[in-house]
Amino acid sequence: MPESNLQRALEAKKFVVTAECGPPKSADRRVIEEKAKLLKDWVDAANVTDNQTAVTRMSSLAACAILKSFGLDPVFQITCRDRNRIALQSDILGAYALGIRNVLCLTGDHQSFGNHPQAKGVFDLDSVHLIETVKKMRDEGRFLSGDELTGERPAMFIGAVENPFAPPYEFRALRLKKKVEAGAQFIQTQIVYNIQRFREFIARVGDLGLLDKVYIIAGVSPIKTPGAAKYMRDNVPGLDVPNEIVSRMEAAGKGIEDKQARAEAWRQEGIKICVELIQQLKEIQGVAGVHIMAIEWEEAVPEIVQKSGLKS
Amino acid sequence: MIVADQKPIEEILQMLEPYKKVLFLGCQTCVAVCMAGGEKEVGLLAAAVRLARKQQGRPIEIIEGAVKRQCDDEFNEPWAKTIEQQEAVLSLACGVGVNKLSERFDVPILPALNTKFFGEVERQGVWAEVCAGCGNCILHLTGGICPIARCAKNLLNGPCGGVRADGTCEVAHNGPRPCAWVMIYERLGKLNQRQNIENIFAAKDWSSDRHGGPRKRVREDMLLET
Amino acid sequence: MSEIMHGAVAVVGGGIGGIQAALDLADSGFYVYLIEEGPAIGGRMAQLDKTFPTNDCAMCMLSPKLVEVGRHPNVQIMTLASVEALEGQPGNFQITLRQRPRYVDITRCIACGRCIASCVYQDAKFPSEFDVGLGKRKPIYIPFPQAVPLAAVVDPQTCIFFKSGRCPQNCLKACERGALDFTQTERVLTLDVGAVIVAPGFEPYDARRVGEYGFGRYANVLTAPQFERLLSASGPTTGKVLRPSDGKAPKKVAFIQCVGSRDLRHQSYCSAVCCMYATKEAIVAKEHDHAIEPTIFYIDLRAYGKGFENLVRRAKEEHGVRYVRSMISQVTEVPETKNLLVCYRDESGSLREEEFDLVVLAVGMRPSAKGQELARKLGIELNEHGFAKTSLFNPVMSTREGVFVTGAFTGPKDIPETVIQASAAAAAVEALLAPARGTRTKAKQYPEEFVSEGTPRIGVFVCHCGSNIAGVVDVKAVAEYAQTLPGVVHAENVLYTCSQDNLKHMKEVIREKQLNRVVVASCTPRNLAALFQDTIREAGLNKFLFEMVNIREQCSWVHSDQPEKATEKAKRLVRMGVAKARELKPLAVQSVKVTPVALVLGGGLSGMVAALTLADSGFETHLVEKSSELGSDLKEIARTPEGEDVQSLRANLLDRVCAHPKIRVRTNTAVKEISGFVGNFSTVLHRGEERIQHGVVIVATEAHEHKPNEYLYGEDGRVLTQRELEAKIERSEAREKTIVMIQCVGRNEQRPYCSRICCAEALQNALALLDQDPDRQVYVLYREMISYGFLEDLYRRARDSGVVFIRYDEQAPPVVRKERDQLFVTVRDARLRQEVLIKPDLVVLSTGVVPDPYNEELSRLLKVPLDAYGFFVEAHIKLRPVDFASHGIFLCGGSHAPGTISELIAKAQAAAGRAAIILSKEQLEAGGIVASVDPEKCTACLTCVRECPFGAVFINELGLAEIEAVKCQGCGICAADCPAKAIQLGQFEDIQELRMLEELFAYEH
Amino acid sequence: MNTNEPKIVAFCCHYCAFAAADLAGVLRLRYPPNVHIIRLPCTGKLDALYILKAFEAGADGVMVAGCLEGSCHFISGNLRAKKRVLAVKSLLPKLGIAPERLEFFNLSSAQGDRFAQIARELTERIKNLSPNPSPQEKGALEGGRR
Repeated sequence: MPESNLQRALEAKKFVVTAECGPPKSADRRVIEEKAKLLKDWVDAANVTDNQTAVTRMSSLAACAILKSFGLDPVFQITCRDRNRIALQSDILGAYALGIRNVLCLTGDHQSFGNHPQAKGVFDLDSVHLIETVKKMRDEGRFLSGDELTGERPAMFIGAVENPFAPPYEFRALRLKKKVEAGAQFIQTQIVYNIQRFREFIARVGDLGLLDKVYIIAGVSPIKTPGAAKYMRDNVPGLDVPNEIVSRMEAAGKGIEDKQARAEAWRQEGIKICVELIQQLKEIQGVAGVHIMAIEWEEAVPEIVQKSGLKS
Repeated sequence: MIVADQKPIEEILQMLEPYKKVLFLGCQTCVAVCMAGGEKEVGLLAAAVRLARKQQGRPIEIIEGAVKRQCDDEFNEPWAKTIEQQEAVLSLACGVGVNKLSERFDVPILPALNTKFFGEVERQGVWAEVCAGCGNCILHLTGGICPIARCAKNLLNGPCGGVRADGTCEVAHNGPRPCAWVMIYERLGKLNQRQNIENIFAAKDWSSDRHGGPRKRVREDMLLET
Repeated sequence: MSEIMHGAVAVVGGGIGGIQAALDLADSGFYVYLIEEGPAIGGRMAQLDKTFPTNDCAMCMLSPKLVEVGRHPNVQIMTLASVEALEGQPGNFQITLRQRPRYVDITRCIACGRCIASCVYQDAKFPSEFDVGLGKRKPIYIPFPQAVPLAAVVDPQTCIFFKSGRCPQNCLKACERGALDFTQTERVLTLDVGAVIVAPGFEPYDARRVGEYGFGRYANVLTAPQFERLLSASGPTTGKVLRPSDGKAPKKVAFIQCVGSRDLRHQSYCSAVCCMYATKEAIVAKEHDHAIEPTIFYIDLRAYGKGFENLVRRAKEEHGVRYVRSMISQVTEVPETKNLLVCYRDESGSLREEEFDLVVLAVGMRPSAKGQELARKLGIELNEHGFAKTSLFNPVMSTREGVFVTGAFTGPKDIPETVIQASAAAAAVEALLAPARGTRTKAKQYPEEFVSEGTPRIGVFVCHCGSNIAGVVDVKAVAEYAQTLPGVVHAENVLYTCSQDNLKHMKEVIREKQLNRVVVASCTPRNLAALFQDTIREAGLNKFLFEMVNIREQCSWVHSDQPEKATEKAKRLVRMGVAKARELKPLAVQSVKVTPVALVLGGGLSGMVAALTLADSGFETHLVEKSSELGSDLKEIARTPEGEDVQSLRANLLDRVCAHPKIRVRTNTAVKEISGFVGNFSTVLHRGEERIQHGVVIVATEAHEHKPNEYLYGEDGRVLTQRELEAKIERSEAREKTIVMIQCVGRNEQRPYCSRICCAEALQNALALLDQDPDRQVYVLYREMISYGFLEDLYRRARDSGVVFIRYDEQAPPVVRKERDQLFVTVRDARLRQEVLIKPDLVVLSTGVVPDPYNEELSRLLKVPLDAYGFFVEAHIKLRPVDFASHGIFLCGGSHAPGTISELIAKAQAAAGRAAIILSKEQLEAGGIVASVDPEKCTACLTCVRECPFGAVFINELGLAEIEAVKCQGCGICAADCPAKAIQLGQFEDIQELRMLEELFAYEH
Repeated sequence: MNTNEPKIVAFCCHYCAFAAADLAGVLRLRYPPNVHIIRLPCTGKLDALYILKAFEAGADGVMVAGCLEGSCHFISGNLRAKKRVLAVKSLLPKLGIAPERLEFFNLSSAQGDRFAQIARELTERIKNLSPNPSPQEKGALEGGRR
């Protein structure tokens, strides 16, 4: 019986829900505690981002430990941007020792987007190498260099990400295959808005025979305002926001004068769109769950989970 | 070739602040080709500095010159006497030239350029980094397009999620550039060699890069000492 | 043909056409008499401000040509001269001229203007011919500032002395050069010439004859040539657009098109250039004064030439020029404001009226009265419109053998077509007179240059230019100052540096004082530097050891109010000149042998004509065609729109080409590589790896009818192209009753240009269909009917024969569909603004022409440019229409630009003529003011290779940049950008330029 | 030199601006004698260095005048020159020299009037600036080049 709650749920063929939990730009553990309470009853596991978009925040490892203490099953996101292979492996060992059982291996956003664009990016390993490394530590008891671990191995449930919405589209499934071959057991995808393109991606993944080998958890994210929708459509590389979604968001606030009321109408529409997407994703063969990235809007998660009928 | 950029004139003026008698020494190889430190730039920069200093009421005496390659002592040697009479030398060579002159002369050698990368000429006036000098080439596998130099994250196993819909990289503060991995993917398609990237590239051994410490190359058979 | 053959040619008419023909002939070994009626050459082009479609400055282009022809040792310009008679036969003509007196000796006159200033008429009061009556002149005047010959002229019609005999003749006294001579009389002279080129040009249609527009009655109705003068910076208002009535800037300006053209009451033909010049004038007016709102009232907008479409688009989109399709009924004046009411019928037939501040009449071109008189005296026939009669297949040949005609004398034409015809006529003369080449020309002999290295010994000659300089500048002080400058061993004042006696004196001083550098401080080097260089060369100095300082145009004439400061400036300028002179180096001019062989690429109509023209002129010619046969472009064409038999033309060309001993034909042959440069090319052909050595290349690839993929073409046999229809008519297989022709098929964003020939093809086929069966119904759906020039008569005939013309908007093209085997065409009639449905038996598509796809490879091999649509780009759209920028490579054929057979023939002859200039020389001069690379410094960075506009730089076998002196045109772009400072341009070396700067500021008062 | 008499160097293309200056003379237009023309075969020959050297030598103003765009006798020389002038113009303030002292113009040979106008305006403009405090020093242009 695996120690990871997420892994157990997936193996039990449950349509899982994970949510993202962003650590604060401070040393305040209460922020994490609040989020833990909010998410605790609604998700199978909670991801903690690792200095997302290269903005310095509380370490993902520490935040994971706090979540764990609140009874959540944390997914430790770890990027190759800020650590070389020595630090990466060291943090994996430390995480395991703290009771963390899931690790999501990422390359990481480039430092030029963050609050320290002057920083030196490490990128010693890439995400595929990192997956391989964790697997090697877990299964062979060896570090990347071949040097042996002397004692308990980190029995991590290994995750990776993939973006079906960035070119070259045909190559994306193949890249996912590489990650699976490297040892990824579950995949959390980029936020899905264009369901058609996502279906095509899943079909390709299926063609490569990967659907039996890996759990695919589709990323979703509720949109707060039409402006955010437009921004994501026009300015965020790797996101594919169809115009239809933008117009739905715009239409939702039309004619409402009161600012607050309008913002609420937008939120409702955003949640509605998110719920609809989840329902469609549920129907896709090979999708094992959803990963809700309600960035700094964690309170929306219970509502989304409820409305999409994943939990009552 | 080595691509360099002239430092902002303000920084150069500041560097030269303490000196009144300086040699501006250009290099007629890489930095001439990339229009940063050849004889023409020496002339322009010297004229600019003299002008600025005159405006400040603190004239400066500048000797202008350029050598074939500052990274070889022999080319610099004819300038030895002149250099020794200077308060400082402003080198318009790449960093190699500055180091070389500094090893040889007891005069302060100041860099006029920021040495940037090994580059190709995309077209006149545009230079692009295409090789990182990592010491461990895999170009035969990647269709001749280097993921180490041309991917912002030096990824070895395909593109990250930050590729724009037009195939350019999201990291664009040096101007838009195509995603190296999109290029590799397309080029290998043309060469019918996509199988090259189906399997995982192992983690790179960076010890051949400058992460292994300052590098040196020795070719024993060419050594003149017995 | 006479047994005696003269190597001299009379070119009658000193406009751009005559000038071009004269230069081409004189440059290829013939002596030319350039005979001009007026007091100066330059013609109509000199009066233009700008030229379409590039809006290039007309004078900038023309002036260097004027100077060149004026200085040419083998051109004698004869002004105020007219032809009296022509006797003899080809090769041996006697042409009799009558030359009116100028009353000014042009060898003495220096155009200082003192005579004009002193004239008893204090104010200029006679209408200036050059300013089309808008400006005024005196009885003694200089035709225009850039005139050649640049000398005053007396008009006896207005001169008091001639009219009354009582005049103090102040002018005579004012002239310091004794150039005026009122005793001159008319003289008659007879010259021996081998051939005659007639280029008298045109006359603008007399706007007075179109009474309804009020020209001559209303002050603010101008003709377009007058408006052009208003726009000109050197015109009567210095480029300001002002109303004649009150001198105020107009806001609303109307251009009325087709004044005197396309009108049976006046001239039936279309004048071919007015749509474009009006567009140009509207844009230029708007550029001069942004408040102007130009409106062009037109019938059909004929933008059919290269780049024309683009100019019209820019006029509309960027400049907001308004175009109104209409018929003008009349113009009336508002008496109080002198504004003008333009009354017109718009396309839908409604009568409208609009008020304008100024009206410009786009008057057409008509044959000049003088041209008609000339034709009579020369014994050549005119056509029904009064233009010179030519054959379509021999567009520059008159009805009298040995007499050639060119330019607007043969029909309405723009500048490039005139230039093309001029070169074509020159080529035809060369073919006729080939054996006499070089028998009348003079080549100057110079003494051997003495080695002039070593310490500079500079002689400075400071010119008084009478009082032109000396009246303002203290020239004595300047000369004294010059004497003190380092390196100067001789300085003196000269009354007129350019006078023959002084030139002789200069040579003596050079010898006596062993000068090795000469500085002349006088007028602009643009006119006389070559004369002085020639002089020092006669004295044995390298001609580049010369520097000229302009203390007249750029000093005394502009600072006459401040003589002291002008003197100081003159000293500074001389000091600069001397400083440069100290650094001057002799420059070598090498001779490069010319291989007198031509390579013509493309064996279509143009290639065959070009090859024949060259071969007839005596040059061996290789004609290379990549397909299996020659003349395949003509195969599908039965006849021209005018009815001439194209197949017999083709057969005749094929016979002559194949039989010609000087032409070597290769079919199924492509070019593999071309190397070398003007005079010495080397080409490897694909077939057999054969290598040809040749001196010139003519690119003569043709264009092809575009094969459409719209309108069911290729899907339904009843949809044809015009060419296919023509073949069908020719086979008498056309039985259909209702025929719809659609024009401008496939003309879109990617292919926006007008193909020029399709409208005429449609008219031709429509008329042929009706000739065979008058009961037919023929519809032509068009955007604009491009029946320019005499083709307008065809258009009129088609309308009269019952062809239905329906105009459609570019945005609403016709639709063709098929239902149960019936074809349907629907089109929105733009005039009636309603849908029209036609059930045709046949749909015919005018698809336009596309350039040969082979052009891309040729462009790469020859390093010559293509435009966005795949047509070759000439060196200069106006004045070098058949040259590439790279020397020694010429172009003609449809792949340069679409054209009629007649136009293509002229262009091919012109290209051959231009090429012959090079082939006729035993050797070319190279070097002089060219750039060169210091191999010690070159880092082979390729900057120069990339930047050179002429492809003159290459990387040699040492891996370093090297500049082909023959190709280098001396612009210095490479020298300025070389990052290693390895390149210097002769005569403009950095050290020379910097010394001038240094000395300018070292000067102390 | 008198501060009211600035020295201005005009680098002019032989084909256009130099001809325009000639035409200004032919038309007897007037402009201040402060402008001194240096003739270039094409402004494409203008090395950016000439501009800096002119200021170094003591010029109070520099003008560069090439053909109208699209009319360069050598196809593209005037476009190259314009870019070089703009580059120097952006450098000048960093050297403590007012960029208004340098200007690029496009002229046709028929624009004698415009040439005179430019000469007048530029002289006026530069008179309003304080003189270039770079007095000529002997051999300043030598630059100690070896």
